[in-house]
Amino acid sequence: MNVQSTGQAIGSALALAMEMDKSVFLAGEGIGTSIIVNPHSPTRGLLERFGPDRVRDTPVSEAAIAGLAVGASCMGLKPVVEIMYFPFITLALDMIVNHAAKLRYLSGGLSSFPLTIRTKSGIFAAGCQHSHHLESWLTHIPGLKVVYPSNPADAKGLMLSSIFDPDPVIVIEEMPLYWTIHGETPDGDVRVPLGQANIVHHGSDVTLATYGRAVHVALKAATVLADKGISLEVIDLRSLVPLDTATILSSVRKTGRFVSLHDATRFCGFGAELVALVSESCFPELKTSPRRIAAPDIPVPFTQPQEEFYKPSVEVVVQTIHELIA
Amino acid sequence: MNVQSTGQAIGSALALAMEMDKSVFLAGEGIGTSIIVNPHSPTRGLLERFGPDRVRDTPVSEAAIAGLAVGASCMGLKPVVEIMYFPFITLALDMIVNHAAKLRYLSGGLSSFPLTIRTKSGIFAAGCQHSHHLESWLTHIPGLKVVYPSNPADAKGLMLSSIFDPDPVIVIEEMPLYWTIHGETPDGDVRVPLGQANIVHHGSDVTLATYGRAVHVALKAATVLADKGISLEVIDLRSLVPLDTATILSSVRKTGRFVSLHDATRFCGFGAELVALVSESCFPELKTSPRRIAAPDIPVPFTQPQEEFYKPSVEVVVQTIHELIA
Amino acid sequence: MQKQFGHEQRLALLSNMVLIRAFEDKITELAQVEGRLPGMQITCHGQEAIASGVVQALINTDVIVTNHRSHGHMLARGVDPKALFAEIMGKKDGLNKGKSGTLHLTDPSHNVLMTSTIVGASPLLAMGAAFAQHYRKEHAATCVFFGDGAAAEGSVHEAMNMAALWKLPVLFVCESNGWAGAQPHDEHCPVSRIVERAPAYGMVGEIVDGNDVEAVYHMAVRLLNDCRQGRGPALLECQTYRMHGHSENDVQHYVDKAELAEWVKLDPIIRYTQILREKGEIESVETLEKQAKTLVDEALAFADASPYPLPEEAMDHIYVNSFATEG
Amino acid sequence: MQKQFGHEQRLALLSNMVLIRAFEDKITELAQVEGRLPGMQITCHGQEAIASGVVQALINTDVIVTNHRSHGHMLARGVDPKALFAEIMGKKDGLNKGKSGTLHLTDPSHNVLMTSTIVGASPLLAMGAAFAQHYRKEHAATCVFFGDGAAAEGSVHEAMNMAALWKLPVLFVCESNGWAGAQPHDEHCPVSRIVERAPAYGMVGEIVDGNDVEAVYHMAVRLLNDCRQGRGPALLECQTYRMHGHSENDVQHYVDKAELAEWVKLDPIIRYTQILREKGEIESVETLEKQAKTLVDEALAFADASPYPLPEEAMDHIYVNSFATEG
Ligand SMILES: Cc1ncc(C[n+]2csc(CCOP(=O)(O)OP(=O)(O)O)c2C)c(N)n1
Ligand SMILES: Cc1ncc(C[n+]2csc(CCOP(=O)(O)OP(=O)(O)O)c2C)c(N)n1
Ligand SMILES: [Mg+2]
Ligand SMILES: [Mg+2]
Repeated sequence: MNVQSTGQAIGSALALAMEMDKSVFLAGEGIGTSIIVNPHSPTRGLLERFGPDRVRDTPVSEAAIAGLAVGASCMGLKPVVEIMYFPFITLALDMIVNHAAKLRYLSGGLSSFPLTIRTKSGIFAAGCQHSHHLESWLTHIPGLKVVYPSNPADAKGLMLSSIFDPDPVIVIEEMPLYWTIHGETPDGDVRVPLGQANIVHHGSDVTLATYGRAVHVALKAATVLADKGISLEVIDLRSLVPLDTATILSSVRKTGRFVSLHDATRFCGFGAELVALVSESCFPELKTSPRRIAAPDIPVPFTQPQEEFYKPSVEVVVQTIHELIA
Repeated sequence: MNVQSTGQAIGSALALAMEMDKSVFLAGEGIGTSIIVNPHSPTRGLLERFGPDRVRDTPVSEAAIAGLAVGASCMGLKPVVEIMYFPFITLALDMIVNHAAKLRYLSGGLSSFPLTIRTKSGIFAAGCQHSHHLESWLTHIPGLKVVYPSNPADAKGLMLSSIFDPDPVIVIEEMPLYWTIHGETPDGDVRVPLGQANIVHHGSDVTLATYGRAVHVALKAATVLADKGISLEVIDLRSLVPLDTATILSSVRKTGRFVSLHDATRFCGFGAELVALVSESCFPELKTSPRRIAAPDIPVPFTQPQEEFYKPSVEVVVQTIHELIA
Repeated sequence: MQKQFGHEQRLALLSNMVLIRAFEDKITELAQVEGRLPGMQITCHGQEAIASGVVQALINTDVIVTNHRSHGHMLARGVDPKALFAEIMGKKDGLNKGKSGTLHLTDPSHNVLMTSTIVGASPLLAMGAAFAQHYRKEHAATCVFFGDGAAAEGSVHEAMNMAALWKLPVLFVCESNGWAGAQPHDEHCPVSRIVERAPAYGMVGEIVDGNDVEAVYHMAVRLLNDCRQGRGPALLECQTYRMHGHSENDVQHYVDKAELAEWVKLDPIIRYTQILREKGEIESVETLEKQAKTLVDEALAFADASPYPLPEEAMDHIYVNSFATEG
Repeated sequence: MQKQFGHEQRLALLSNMVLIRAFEDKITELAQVEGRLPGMQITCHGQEAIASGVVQALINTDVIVTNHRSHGHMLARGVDPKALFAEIMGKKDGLNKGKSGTLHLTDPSHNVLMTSTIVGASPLLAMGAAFAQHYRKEHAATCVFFGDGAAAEGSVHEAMNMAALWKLPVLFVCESNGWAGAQPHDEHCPVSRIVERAPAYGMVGEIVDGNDVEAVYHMAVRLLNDCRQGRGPALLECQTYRMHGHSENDVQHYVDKAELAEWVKLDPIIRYTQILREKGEIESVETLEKQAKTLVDEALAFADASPYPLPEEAMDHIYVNSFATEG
């Protein structure tokens, strides 16, 4: 156990996987030599440590980066490739959706694609071509698994599970967490299984399911609400596919109230799935209408006051839950 | 008024738009000269009629087809481009999502992109790289409008509205409807506004919202259910963005029961949005849990018995609604 | 490492072409019968010399990545015609248990590991496979087939660029058959030869008569050797003609009949038969045709006898496992 | 249609470079001050001759499509430095009301209608714009700027291919500055010159010293004329060097200091100042620098004085209208 930043924890998972298994390699734009020297960057130092055969800086070619992963994984390697920022994944989606996710199915189970695609998410001042939460796209695709950690220990443990998972896994890393969230991280090959949510704050009045940066918003809201006598249960989903429906549903059966929370936009966001799931499965136990908290249906704005307007805040969570209880 | 097939009705909208406005042009793979001579193909005969300057067969370059539309529309033309089959749209998504949908926003409203992208959807025996319903991806993107007609009159009227809409519109055409669904189609420039759903079967016990091919499944189910004394209200959404929430919600407030139906896979499909919307907005009026009917979370299978297994059927709709009423 | 080239090899070049033709003639025949074959049927009629010539130049550890027009590549590689035919029909005993149909035929036991019908995708997959060969320092190459139409896709550019940059052992085989669907070459490509691309990547590029099976074979042998020796990728353009419609339901209404007739004269099977007869290596092609016909009839019988997979088996083969296990 | 080229034009070539440098030096300065400028700041320090030379070759109806490194192109085109500076700060009076920030600066009044920071996207947008010019038979061209790194993207290939096929009036200007982020040219590109691509599309390709503003100007004039005359697209590669980090928070830890020092000697402003002094056209560059400084100070003052847009104005400008009206 030692305290690491989220970025460092991801880096230690990558390094460990490479040490353990020669078939693991990394590729991406600037993952070896980067323009930014940041101690919390997950790939920092790996080129120096593992050499350019295993840590490949690529041309600016997102489709080829994904294609590299698909082709090489089918040959038995375990590629871990990076798509620099989430909206750039649009350039790689044919490879991800029509190939990584479908070629095993089309082969009748003869081929497999043990690849991992890392991408950096988060709201930051570069505008909507750099910042766009598209997780509900990926979760809609049978054949993909989707992981979305919120803290160092999970980020490390989920990354290890993803790399050694025999199927394609997309790991969404909230970049702002790299340096803002530090925590105890177990040493060695300690994995967090895909498909197990974590109840990060126990409560009895309302169930809130979330992931990534928003987990920290929810935890702050839980504290504020506790002061007002409202007991919030916060579920950190950790992996969106497979989704730990059992944990969500049993919590809702206990509390009778449900809220989803994410930084992605609302319409057809992952919260729609969560609310639909809960409404279909726990209708008799629900005491009040389920609610989604999400970003408004606009692109991520650039300028500071509008970025704040966009981001779901502690205040909005607190207020929404007040309304539910009232 | 005359009876047309859905394919012909789309074709007459395209021809009319081109006659009315010189700034309308068509581009796509094989839209001028096609390998298949089918009288129900929407673009059939348009090359001969309008010439190769306005009806452009393109190279096999989906990103460029979309880029052509973005660039040309920003200059004031009204491009109507085709992405041959829905899963191929993955190759064009950077242009659609990061450009068509966002560049107006990024320009602070100075630029606009009055483009239309047509794509062919539907379940048919070519496997999942040709057949994949991705509408919930597009509806998740602020800046896009998404249209999904189920019959000739709507297909024509919505196409006209889409072409002359000042914003980017994606028109999803269910290819099997081209030749299987015929109907009265108004002559001339009769538009169906975006954002107005149509109640295609009035009922009082259960509200079902759907679109595309599935509308016809729902209508058959409504007949079967009527025989058993169950009154189903079927809403044909027609446009998914903007979504006519008023019509959906007022129907649910009347019936107290809700079902969504579509051919897309279930998890994070458009039905999740519909169920979430209804659950959030009409919880007090709901008599029972809302339900989604959708394809299972697998790629569209190739072989006939598995294709049938995949497609939501009349029987499943009838049975689900029975369960709701029971 | 130069392969032998004698009578046996020549006979194989011819008999593979004959087998492909016989197999696909049966497809063409059945495609006319309503309900006999599901979906669209795509043949390489007239392009058999490319499949036969290139594939015979491969060594066992070489990998093939093919596309929508794959029968020739599969059969030349030795894939079981029975399993192929059953797959084309969507049957349980098909190569891919009915999951692929004709468009994504995959046979890892013959190093055909991933087949895509997304035009332009195969070069990216091949680049990735070749990366693995290079990473593991295997003395092997990946051979990818794509069309002249596919060359317009951005993915093909990215694949060539990355393969050339990293000197990966990929042989890019462009089957320039003059068409992309109903679009003739000059409507979809600004230059008459795809091989003009090679210098843009500092890559070796060669062009051959794609209807001359020996020419194809020898050029492929040379380029593959270079690939395996670490000299980087190469582009081989094979000039040929698509003798049938894009698919068997395409009546070629847009094709110049005279042009088609000219190419009939260049039929690779007739040409090579003549050459081998002149050399005295065979008496006629009929024995080979008979053998091929027998194989195809057996394949069809096998396919017809095979049941469909169960409906609920549609749920299989999406994931290797649904939940990762604790480490 | 050949443009005049005399003293006035030469002075403009220099003064535009000087203005760009002054503007960006201020950006560089403020970028060091925590909280002064939002997000990353990207300058074209050392590449001013390309912006100044190419843009001066444009006629009014020509369209520019630029990318993440756009200040030079915008300023040379005559975009208001005040509105630019305010936009970079995300202010209400910014060119794009604070919606763009530094990365997507757009000014339709100067025919800069769509700016993308997706690397490789601008050539596709330009191809579409040029299609419109061609469709309307305008005697105008679209000029697109992209980097040597961008050339790896499939989109750039598709844009060149389609533009060449349809003979669209696009001038593809590749600013080969030796870097794509922290990757030097030979780590991201298998050939030393991007211009090698041109023959693959049957397109004219030229290469110029990108630090020689007159050479850039004259070549751009020639190629643009050809574009406007319907001779199809052209590729102009301008060889230069990225003198600063990729962005102002990049300390260039990976850059060879000696290489950088060599390029300092080739500074396009110093070079051209010397030439014009030797010709007796100017006495010194100081007057121009002073004028530029004044403009930049005014721009900064304007930007500082401008308020931020309201938070809820984030909801504006997504759609022209949310519901189409009945026809
Ligand atoms: C991405 C994509 N776009 C379009 C298609 C439809 N399509 C199938 S084959 C084909 C023509 C391909 O031409 P070419 O690459 O020359 O191969 P050929 O069919 O001539 O062998 C097209 C457009 C597709 N399958 N995938
Ligand atoms: C699709 C995409 N991939 C990656 C990036 C991140 N990125 C921004 S600039 C850049 C390097 C571009 O190099 P080049 O095209 O040579 O332009 P330069 O920065 O040298 O002017 C990269 C990789 C991006 N913005 N878009
Ligand atoms: Mg072809
Ligand atoms: Mg560069």
